[in-house]
Amino acid sequence: MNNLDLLLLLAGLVLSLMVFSYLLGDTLLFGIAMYTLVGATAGFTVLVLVQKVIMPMVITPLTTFPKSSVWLELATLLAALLPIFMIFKKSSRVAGISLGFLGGVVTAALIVGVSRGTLVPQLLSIVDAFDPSRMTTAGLPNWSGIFEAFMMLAGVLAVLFAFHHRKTKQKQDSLAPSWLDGLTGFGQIFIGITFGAIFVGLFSTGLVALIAYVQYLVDFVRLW
Amino acid sequence: MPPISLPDLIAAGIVGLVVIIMVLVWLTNRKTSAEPYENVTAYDGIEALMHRSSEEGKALLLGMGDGFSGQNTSLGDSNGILVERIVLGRSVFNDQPTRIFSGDGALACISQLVVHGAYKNAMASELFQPENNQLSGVNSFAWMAGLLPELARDGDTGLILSGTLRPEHMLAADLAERQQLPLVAATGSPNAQAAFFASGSLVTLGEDYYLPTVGKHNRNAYQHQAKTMNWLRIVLAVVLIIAALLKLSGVLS
Amino acid sequence: MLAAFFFQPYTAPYLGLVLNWAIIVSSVALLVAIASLVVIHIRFIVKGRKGFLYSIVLVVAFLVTLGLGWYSGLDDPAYLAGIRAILVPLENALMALVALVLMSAAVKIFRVRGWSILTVSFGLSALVFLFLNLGFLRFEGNPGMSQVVSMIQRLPIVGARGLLIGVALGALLMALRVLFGQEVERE
Amino acid sequence: MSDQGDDLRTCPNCGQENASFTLRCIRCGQELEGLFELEGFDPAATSGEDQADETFTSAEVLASLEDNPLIADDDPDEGESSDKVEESDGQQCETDQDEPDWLERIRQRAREEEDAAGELAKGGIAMDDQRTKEGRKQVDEAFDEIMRRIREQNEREKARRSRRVESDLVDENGDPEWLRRIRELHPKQEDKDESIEPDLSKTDGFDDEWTEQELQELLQREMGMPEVPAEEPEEEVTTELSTSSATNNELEEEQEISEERFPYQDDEAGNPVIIHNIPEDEEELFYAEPEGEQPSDQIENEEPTEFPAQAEDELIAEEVSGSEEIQGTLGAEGIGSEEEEHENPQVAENETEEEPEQIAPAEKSVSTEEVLPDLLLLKNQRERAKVFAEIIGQEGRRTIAVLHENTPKGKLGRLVLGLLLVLAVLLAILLGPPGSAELPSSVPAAAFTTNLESVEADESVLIVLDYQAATRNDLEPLFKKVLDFLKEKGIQPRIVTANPENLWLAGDVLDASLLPLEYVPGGMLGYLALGVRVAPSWGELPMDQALPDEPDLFSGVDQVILVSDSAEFVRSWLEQVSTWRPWIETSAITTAVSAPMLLPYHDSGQLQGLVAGVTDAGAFSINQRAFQVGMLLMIVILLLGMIMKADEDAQKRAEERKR
Repeated sequence: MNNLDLLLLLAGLVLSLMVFSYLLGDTLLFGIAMYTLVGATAGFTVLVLVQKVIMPMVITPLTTFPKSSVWLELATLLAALLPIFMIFKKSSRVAGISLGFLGGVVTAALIVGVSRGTLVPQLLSIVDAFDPSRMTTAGLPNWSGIFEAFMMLAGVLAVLFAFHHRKTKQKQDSLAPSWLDGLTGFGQIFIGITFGAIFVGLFSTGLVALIAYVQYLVDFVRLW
Repeated sequence: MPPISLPDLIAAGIVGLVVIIMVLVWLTNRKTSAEPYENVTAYDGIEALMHRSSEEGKALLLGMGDGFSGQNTSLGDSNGILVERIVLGRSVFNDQPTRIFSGDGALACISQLVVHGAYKNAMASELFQPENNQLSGVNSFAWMAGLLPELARDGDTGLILSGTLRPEHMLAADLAERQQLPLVAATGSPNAQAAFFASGSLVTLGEDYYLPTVGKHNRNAYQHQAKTMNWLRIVLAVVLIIAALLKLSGVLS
Repeated sequence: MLAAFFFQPYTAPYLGLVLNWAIIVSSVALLVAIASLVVIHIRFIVKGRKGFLYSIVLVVAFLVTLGLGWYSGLDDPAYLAGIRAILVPLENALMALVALVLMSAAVKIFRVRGWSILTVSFGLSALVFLFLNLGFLRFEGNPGMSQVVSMIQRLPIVGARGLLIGVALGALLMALRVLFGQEVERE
Repeated sequence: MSDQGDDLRTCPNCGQENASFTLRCIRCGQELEGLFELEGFDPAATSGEDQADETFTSAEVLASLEDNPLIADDDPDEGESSDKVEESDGQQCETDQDEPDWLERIRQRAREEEDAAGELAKGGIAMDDQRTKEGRKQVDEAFDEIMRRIREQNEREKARRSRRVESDLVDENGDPEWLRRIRELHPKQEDKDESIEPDLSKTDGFDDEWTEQELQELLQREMGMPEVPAEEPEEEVTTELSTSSATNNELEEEQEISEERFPYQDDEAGNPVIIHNIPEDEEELFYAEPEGEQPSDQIENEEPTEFPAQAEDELIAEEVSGSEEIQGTLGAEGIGSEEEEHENPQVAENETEEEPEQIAPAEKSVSTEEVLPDLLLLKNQRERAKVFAEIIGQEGRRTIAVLHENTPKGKLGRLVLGLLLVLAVLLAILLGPPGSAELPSSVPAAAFTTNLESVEADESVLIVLDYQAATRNDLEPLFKKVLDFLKEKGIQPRIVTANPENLWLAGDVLDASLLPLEYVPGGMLGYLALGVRVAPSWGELPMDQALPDEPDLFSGVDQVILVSDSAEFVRSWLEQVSTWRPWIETSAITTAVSAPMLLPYHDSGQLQGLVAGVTDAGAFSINQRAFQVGMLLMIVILLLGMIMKADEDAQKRAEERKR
């Protein structure tokens, strides 16, 4: 290990210890560590954007006109220039146009993606579970399959209705939504189960990071 | 390119259905309802924070998450911008300006336009300070890293997180608690919802995130949207049950 | 855009071009935002704003990373290893902090939220999955129990699917409202 | 994104930056030169003071509002108070008393939006033109003249409306409007009233007999209030004598509610004392003013039909409507449309200050205990009253709760818990073997392995990286395993990322395998663009330059393996990319936290396999013993939390039983 590596190792160690100063209620050292992270990632991102996005996608094509239409190149250049107006004038309508264009694109992509990629497959999956072939095994009822299919349908509907919007309480007829309350409660059970699993997952991920970090410290001490 | 398949047609049908219900609801509810739907609790919390901010003369922090342009994890989440518009519309004349932190470049730029627009609408452009609206990090972790030290400063009244969040961002909830700052987390990411639920902060659950109404602000839009969602849910439930029965009986292949 | 998506066999080349432009816009916007961030912090330093030490750290980290990268080249292994050596422990420590914070959250969750269907099912589910993660339970020789465990592991799917469908519907509706310009009422 | 302000103009006097359309400096009031330069105005009259830095606070805006001639009172005290405000604020510059900045802006706005400009705005525009010719003084006189005319006009209108309302209020039977309304709302109760209280209904035509004036007098007699001249048109009442037991019960209930919510409301003498932090002047507003003497400028803000003519007896109702303001302030959902008043409290303040004489008896009349039994509130008024009482009950409390109060004990507890986990992990690492027991594979993990094993040597595999350094320990062991497996099979995958962080992060894994890592611009948009990619006939797309080796990322790809720590990323991929390339099989390596939200996608067949974290598929690169210790500790803590809560509840119940 050369001196530079050692220096970097020490820097990493010190910065990570600064992070743990959070536990003691310190904000200064913690803040320094955080801003180091922000600054370094921002610096690296600038490099990547310039060298791997702007240069090849905007600048290089300008030098190779024959490969594509001149208009196309100019339009691309314009797309790149428009947001830059934000630097000079934050209320720039020109920059607003380009950002509006981006907003339109991502919104359209969202609509198409959500409907094709989540809604339809997930809904079809619920229905597919009722396929007779899945509900029988060798001519006998597949009870676990049947149970799962019905539970999935009932559970998903209950979760959906757990978010059913209701009128303001004062105006409600007290008798009306008792069935809805039941469904909401049923749905909340499943939401709670999912949230519990996610909570454990988050703790597991954090714990793995903690173990790795403690191991890193132990290794560092052993190094000396 | 794949040919148009049955799922694609169903997807188009769902989009069409949503549009039809939306239009129908809009046509039948053009007047403000005397019996409004209950507000989402978390968004009510945002209203309380806004008032608290103006009463205490302290700054409100608004974290916008990192999902908009797709540079990070998520694509097309513009709900945070709506929340920002609502909050900014009411807080331009607060003693301390609302400070906004975005985790996505395009989001930061749009946010800048929104903030400036809010000040301009209030005819107070000179009060606009660009440094109160900034990118706080280029990815989700860096965004949180940039937000945490700001949260640790004195003189803040509360934190609103609205946008695409990740479960790790619940660290912000912990720091907010340490700083005695109330926190409202509005996010459409179920993972983050679970983490913030565990942290005990006010959080939007499930689809509630997509119904931003803060007090009376945006109430009409919210009413329409809530009603549309209710109808969509009912239609979907009926369709699902019928489809399941048809599948079970072998009618649907 | 929507039409282009749905009738894409005819519009695919144009759709690709539009998406390319969108990528350029978002990338340049990110650059602009980073530039703004750095300039703001430089201004904080010049003004001596409270906490400007943070700004110094940020600007120095930014400039060092940028300068070294520019000098050595983005693909230089030594440069990349240097960044790795500093940022990996830092982010790792931050993630480890999440585990520690969750410990205190676990104690308080029931006191904060009280007893409800949601919290009780949350708590029980968390206990069950924690226990399963311990790895103490082995049912290799018992297919019945294995099936039960497998079914328990599949239980979160129900809630997750319900949440996903709900969130997807909400997102779809919101996106359509944005497109129709109805996302927020004019005040 | 500019770091500069708007098109700002710097004040030559104090250096303050002002908006381009601002006519005067917001700090020192200095007339700004340029586009809106005014003649006949002496800029030297204004002075700039301290320009240190600092932001322009809303206090200054309020101060300028106080200077507003529209809402300014002739009362010298008022002037003094506004002076005091200025004096007390050391940093605030002296502002021009006659011409507040906001007024300038409104005029400017009116100038810009001429179509939308009303009479007042047009007057303002004309006035500005005039000002440039004749000078400031004349303009101000003209402005005052216009305002006077508007006031007079409004007063005339108001008086006319008041007369109309008065005449409308009595029907052909002589029944007042308010009584008819109450009858409509409580027809049964009235019948009941007659039967239960014959003493009050023994004279026929109860309703006819009790005219509003008589009711008014009766009420005042009962309450010991000084009589108000009957001829005042404002003194319409919406009260009714509480004659039924049912009504009394209701009111008692209400009183109980209000008493519950005002635990501290009675002072030693038994008089109600409401303690809250609402400014007194605001409170006075609720006790409202006789309308005839209402300042005309306030009329503009008032909806004509909302409060037709209010008497002192209706004060509760007014109080309730006033509560909406507080509601807005405190964050509860408002009921009425009082936003404008809420946003312009200064107007309200002036209004109340103008009429101290009228307010005094009103205040007296509003002591809730005295009034409530004698009033039958309309249904929605009662609801509002409840809300109001609730709000007052919440006074002084936080409008939104902090998660938990941060006591030193809590801080210590947090630290202890954290250290406990660190210590447990440290001990597990230092003591004993790391552990070798592997967890059984979950179904999705088994499917992932099966899927990977099914890849043939001639198939093309694309690996997409999108993870952060924070989660690398959860992902990289599995990623390494996959690379080793593919290497064994002789498959060289193409590895790409759109996350700049992965360019330096993945080096640890990739350097060993000597595989290149390509960067895809644009994040998810980039993947989408590549997913829908069709080479255009007109040449190249910009992105083709970014991936020079093979612009078509998915060309010939059979398998995609996503290595991501984000469920959102995987979901976005399945939504945005997989739908365009449905024949490509997709599987994912992800973190434990992302797994639950991705399981439905595996269940629906969109993900062929899914391994989540090191616990899945038995890829323990970390000390498994430490992992188990950590999990065990969390179980204990979670149980502890439940027990503590149960104990707390038991204690509360015991205390309640004791009470």
